[in-house]
Amino acid sequence: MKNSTFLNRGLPPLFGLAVLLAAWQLVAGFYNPVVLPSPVDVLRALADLAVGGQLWEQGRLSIIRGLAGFALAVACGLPLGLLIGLNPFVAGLFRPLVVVLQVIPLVSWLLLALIWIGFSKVPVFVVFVTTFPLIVINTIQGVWSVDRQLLQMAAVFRITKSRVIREVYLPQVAPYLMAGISAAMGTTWKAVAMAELFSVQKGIGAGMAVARMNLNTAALLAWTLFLVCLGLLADWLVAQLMLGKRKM
Amino acid sequence: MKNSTFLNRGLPPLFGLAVLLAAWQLVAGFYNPVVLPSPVDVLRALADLAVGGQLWEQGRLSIIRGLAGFALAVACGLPLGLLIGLNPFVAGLFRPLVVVLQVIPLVSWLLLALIWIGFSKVPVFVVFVTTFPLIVINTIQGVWSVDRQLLQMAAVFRITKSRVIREVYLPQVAPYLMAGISAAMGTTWKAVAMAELFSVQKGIGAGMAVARMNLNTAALLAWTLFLVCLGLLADWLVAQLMLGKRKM
Amino acid sequence: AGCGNRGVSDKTPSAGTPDKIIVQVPLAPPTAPLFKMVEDGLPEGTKLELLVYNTVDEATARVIKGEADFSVLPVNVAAKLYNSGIDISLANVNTWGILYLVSVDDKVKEWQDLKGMELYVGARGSTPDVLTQYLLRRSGLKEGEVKLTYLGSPEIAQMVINGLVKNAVLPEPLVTQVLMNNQQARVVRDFYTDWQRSEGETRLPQTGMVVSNGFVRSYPGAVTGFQKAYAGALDWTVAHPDQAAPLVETNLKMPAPVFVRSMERTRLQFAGGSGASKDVSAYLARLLDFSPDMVGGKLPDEKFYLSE
Amino acid sequence: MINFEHVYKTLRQTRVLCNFSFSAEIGKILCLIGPSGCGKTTILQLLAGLEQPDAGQITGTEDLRVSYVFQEPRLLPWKTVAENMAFVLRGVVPSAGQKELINRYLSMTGLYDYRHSYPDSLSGGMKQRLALCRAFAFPHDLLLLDEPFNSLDVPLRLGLVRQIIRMWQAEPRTIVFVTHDIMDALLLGHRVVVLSRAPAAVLDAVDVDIPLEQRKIGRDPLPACYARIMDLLESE
Amino acid sequence: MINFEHVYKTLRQTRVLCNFSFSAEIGKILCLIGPSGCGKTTILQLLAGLEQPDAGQITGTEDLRVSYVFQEPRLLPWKTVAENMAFVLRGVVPSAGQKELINRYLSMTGLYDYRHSYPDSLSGGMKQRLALCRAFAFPHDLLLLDEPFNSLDVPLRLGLVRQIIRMWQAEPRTIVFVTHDIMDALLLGHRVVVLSRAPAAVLDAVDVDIPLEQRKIGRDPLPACYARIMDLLESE
Ligand SMILES: Nc1ncnc2c1ncn2[C@@H]1O[C@H](COP(=O)(O)OP(=O)(O)OP(=O)(O)O)[C@@H](O)[C@H]1O
Ligand SMILES: Nc1ncnc2c1ncn2[C@@H]1O[C@H](COP(=O)(O)OP(=O)(O)OP(=O)(O)O)[C@@H](O)[C@H]1O
Ligand SMILES: [Mg+2]
Ligand SMILES: [Mg+2]
Repeated sequence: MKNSTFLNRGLPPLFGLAVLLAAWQLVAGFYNPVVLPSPVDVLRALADLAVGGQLWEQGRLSIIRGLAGFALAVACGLPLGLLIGLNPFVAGLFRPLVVVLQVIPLVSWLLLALIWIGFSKVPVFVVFVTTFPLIVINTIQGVWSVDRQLLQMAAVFRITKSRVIREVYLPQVAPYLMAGISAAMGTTWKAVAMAELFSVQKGIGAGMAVARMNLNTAALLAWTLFLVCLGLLADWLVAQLMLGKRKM
Repeated sequence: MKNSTFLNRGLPPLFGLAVLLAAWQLVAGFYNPVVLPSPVDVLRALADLAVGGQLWEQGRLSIIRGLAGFALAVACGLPLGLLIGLNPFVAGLFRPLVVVLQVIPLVSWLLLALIWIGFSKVPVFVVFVTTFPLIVINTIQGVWSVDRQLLQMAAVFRITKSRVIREVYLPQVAPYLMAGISAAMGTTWKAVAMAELFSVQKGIGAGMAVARMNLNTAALLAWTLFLVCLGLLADWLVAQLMLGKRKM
Repeated sequence: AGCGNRGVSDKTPSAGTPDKIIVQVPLAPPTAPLFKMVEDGLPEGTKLELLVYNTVDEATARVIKGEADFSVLPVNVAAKLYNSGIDISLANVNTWGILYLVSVDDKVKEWQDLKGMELYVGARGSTPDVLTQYLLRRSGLKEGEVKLTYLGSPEIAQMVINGLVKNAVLPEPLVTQVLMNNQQARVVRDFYTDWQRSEGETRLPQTGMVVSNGFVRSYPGAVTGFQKAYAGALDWTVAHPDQAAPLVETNLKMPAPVFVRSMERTRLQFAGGSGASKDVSAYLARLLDFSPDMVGGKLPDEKFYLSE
Repeated sequence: MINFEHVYKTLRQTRVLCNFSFSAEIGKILCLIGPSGCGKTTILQLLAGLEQPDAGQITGTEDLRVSYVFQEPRLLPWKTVAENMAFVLRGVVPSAGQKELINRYLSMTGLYDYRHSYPDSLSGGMKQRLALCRAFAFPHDLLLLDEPFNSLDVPLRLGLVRQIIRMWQAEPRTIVFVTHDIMDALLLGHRVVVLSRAPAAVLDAVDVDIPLEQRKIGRDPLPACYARIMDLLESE
Repeated sequence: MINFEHVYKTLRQTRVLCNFSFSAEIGKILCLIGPSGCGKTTILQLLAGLEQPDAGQITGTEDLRVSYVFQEPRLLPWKTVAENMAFVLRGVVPSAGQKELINRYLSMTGLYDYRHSYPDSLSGGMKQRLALCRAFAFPHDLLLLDEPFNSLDVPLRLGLVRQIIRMWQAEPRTIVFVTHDIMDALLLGHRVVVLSRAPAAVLDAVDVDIPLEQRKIGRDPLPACYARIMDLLESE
């Protein structure tokens, strides 16, 4: 317990970031800013985006899409993971499907997804498709690691299947699920940007596409920085959630 | 145990795939082949690629790159995950770094990676960057879930730190690691194709890029099918590994 | 073909005017006149909606779905779509050659000088790639004598700027970006002139605009009006790049000076579908020789070209 | 009667039961005593239906509601003491009286003050007591007790023995009670079955012929029974 | 002497030790008896250095090599019986004699045939025996036993008591032995400390004044001591 509260004090993470920034500033000196702008350039570009209102306007869209896809992935992945873990028949049917979802790259989906799902929803779909397997796989492993002694106990006292799942399986799956959620939450922001880059008019990814075409590397990195902040924020939130769970 | 051997009998997965294919064939009838070619078209395209020797020639490159990135991710992610899980100071320093790696999309890396790492290694790097966080996060969660009673026991009997890590932590981290490996293995193929698509002359992704340029959706899906096969094969191998572990 | 057009295009009254026209455009020079058109408005108060796309996949998806009335596309992509049975025709060609061979190496003056060197080209199998290979071959170089390396065009430009790449084939406005950021970089060859040198008088059509035939049938009048307005705006843009620049800057985030200077090397000229058919079919025929997949396996027939 | 008829059971490679027959009378308390590792827990698992015999038959356990104190406490670490009890009672005991019932049993074993604690902040004996409360509170026809008094101090243990006797007298239900403490067996059991080393066989069954409430350490016929059982165990 | 001087210890909200003082003589066997949940395990954890006192001092445990039979077996499920023993012996006992040492202890407790089994295929008592073997085999100055005979049958238990006496006579090392079985305490302890309910205080210390090897159930002064301890426990 001690460890984890320490971990979440602001200091060490900030220190890590500071080291990163210093290294970047140093290296940037050697390159043309079109290739690698300095952190200062990037911050200026970020400020420009923020002042222009773009950051918020586009960022909001991406965040909503990201969270929607992520929420969908958790909402579907958890029950499917439980089912696969519990039932060998379902496993046979759906495991390949999970792998298929996981392996197919964005470009292969693109045409189909654009036509089926519609443009604005492609990023949601892409986030779903990238994070869903993480949730499912971790849930499966969690189910497999459940203490058999407790299951026997529940069986003797004739606890109903649905209560066993909620009250015996889920609490034991929780740490696995948390790992899955933590990993998925990080991936979400990358996936949403990537999908927007390929398919959409608005959102962080679209902003990045424009910056890339115009060789505006500072703006590209400003968007990236925004993503990183999103990622760190999300990670912090998930860590809080985990601590909450662990305290119990 | 019973469950899992059942799960790995060939029948149910094949059945799942058959359902998928049938659905596909049915749906393909309604679409222009540019959007969705039928499975037969795709198989024909796959056969063409196989006969032309491309499948193997390009596929081999991608497989090697994928495995290299994946192996690197496991080799670095496991120790880092252990360290972060065990040591709050290291956690403060490296956790943000892991998030940063995880969140930055491919386009943002591209230039830097090209310059620093060189063309042919970009896919390895991309695979590393996408799978590494999965391994790290699962390892951390595994370390956090270690039984404190066993740690006390090891402390009383004065087991050295390195042996405690190898003989007490690792076996308990194993199921978490397995979930991470399973998830990472799937993602590998997607990541390698995606990276090749952007940056490389050869490999599955390069083949997909050409197919995409030519609106040759059948060829694009043939490559995708190849990836799916790779994914299923890898998943099967990982499942075998897990079973081995579980039998113990 | 397609899966049902969007409401606007399908309204039956054949002589009416549409409420709005949807045009999808790339992040590139031929888009500039359209901003002018948005500003000026279309005759009869029809609204003009622009969709800027990032990737060709996105554009083709919209064309297939019938979600755009007009789409600015590479000419060969238009042919591919047509040959795959999508109900469209080529309304006009507006961009003629925006590709250049750029080098930071003083010794490179001719294609032959590239022998034994590495040349960076945007996406494999794209028109820049095929045209480069074609011109290399026309200069007497054999396959493999120049090592072609493929990469995204923006990345190539960045690497040329940083001196990490010596020779590259780039489109405008990236050429201008490179020239402005790296003093050593020079334009060595112009694809347009080299094309004409080996093909005689035919021009090099690169980007055109396709229109959905559903739209044409419903609103023939609006198509003509749109074509006219576009031709006018295009001429205005060519004549007044400095006045067009602010529009491009606000809408595409492209720095004004870059746009103005890139217009020196961007051949914008309006040619109606049938008017361009000779150039287009000659061009497509060459591509077909080279790689049948690039045009959809055959030359498109007469109906591909929208008659005026 | 609950009957084991020629039951065979192998766990992994270990033959635990081999042509094993024995019976327990309905409504009586049966004690099982035997060397560690002889198969007592396995017999309880078979009675509870958690394991199936490889061969042979077990009759008389169909439709019985079973309550079980496992050899380990088997508590849910994410539920408090009271919640662990409520876990098995929900849907079985009317929710009106449930809380009162829980509190009664917790008070009886001295856990009332800990009702909002989680199991990992209980001592070994407290966990064991909670497992006992859970099994007592759950309505049952057959009660299986696997060394239920482990980690309990003597007064607590004697108190619980008395409690079980009172509960049984109020409503005589079948109890199968595994223990290594011969005195506990003699205080509680109508019949004490002594088992041999694995594979378990019935060495002998000692019937204790005086009523439960009259038994006291040292009073006849307990010392004689004690000696007999001790002999049997030591003969092994 | 090992001394607890005015030790305070609170676990979560529970005050377990409150101004607790007591001492254990070096080279002697000390038994702790007390109500379940009074703080016996906590005292052993403090002795082992696994917990630190909130206030007060513990002296005399510095530099002691401690061996500990926990209240739970605490085995590594991914190691076989023999590997579980080798786990604590590696680097401590010369590897030449290690295997022989392991086998000797396993034979002593009847686990030799199971040396290649994993803990989850052992019965409760067999796990407990393995934990005992592990602690005995590990070279130690201080041996902590937390209810080590749980789940063991009487003959096995008496055998182990004799074995401990023999080991102690061969090399008299300090042993602190927590139990609920008064007879075990009297057979093994030079001194039996009886603790009160939590927060634990020393109610009384009973010295058993005859040599270990002469003790027998029923022989003086054991019955008197037994009665005294029973009284103390029941007074609580
Ligand atoms: N980890 C813990 N967190 C909070 N409280 C604890 C913890 N461990 C023990 N306690 C409390 O401390 C008190 C003493 O516990 P301890 O385990 O020392 O008892 P004990 O004497 O060993 O009992 P038993 O004979 O039942 O094993 C108990 O009231 C228990 O509730
Ligand atoms: N899950 C298992 N897998 C394999 N063998 C097992 C398993 N459980 C028990 N055994 C074996 O079965 C035999 C009987 O075990 P059981 O647990 O029934 O003994 P017990 O009489 O309850 O012993 P104790 O008094 O020590 O608890 C033992 O030899 C043990 O090794
Ligand atoms: Mg048992
Ligand atoms: Mg204790």
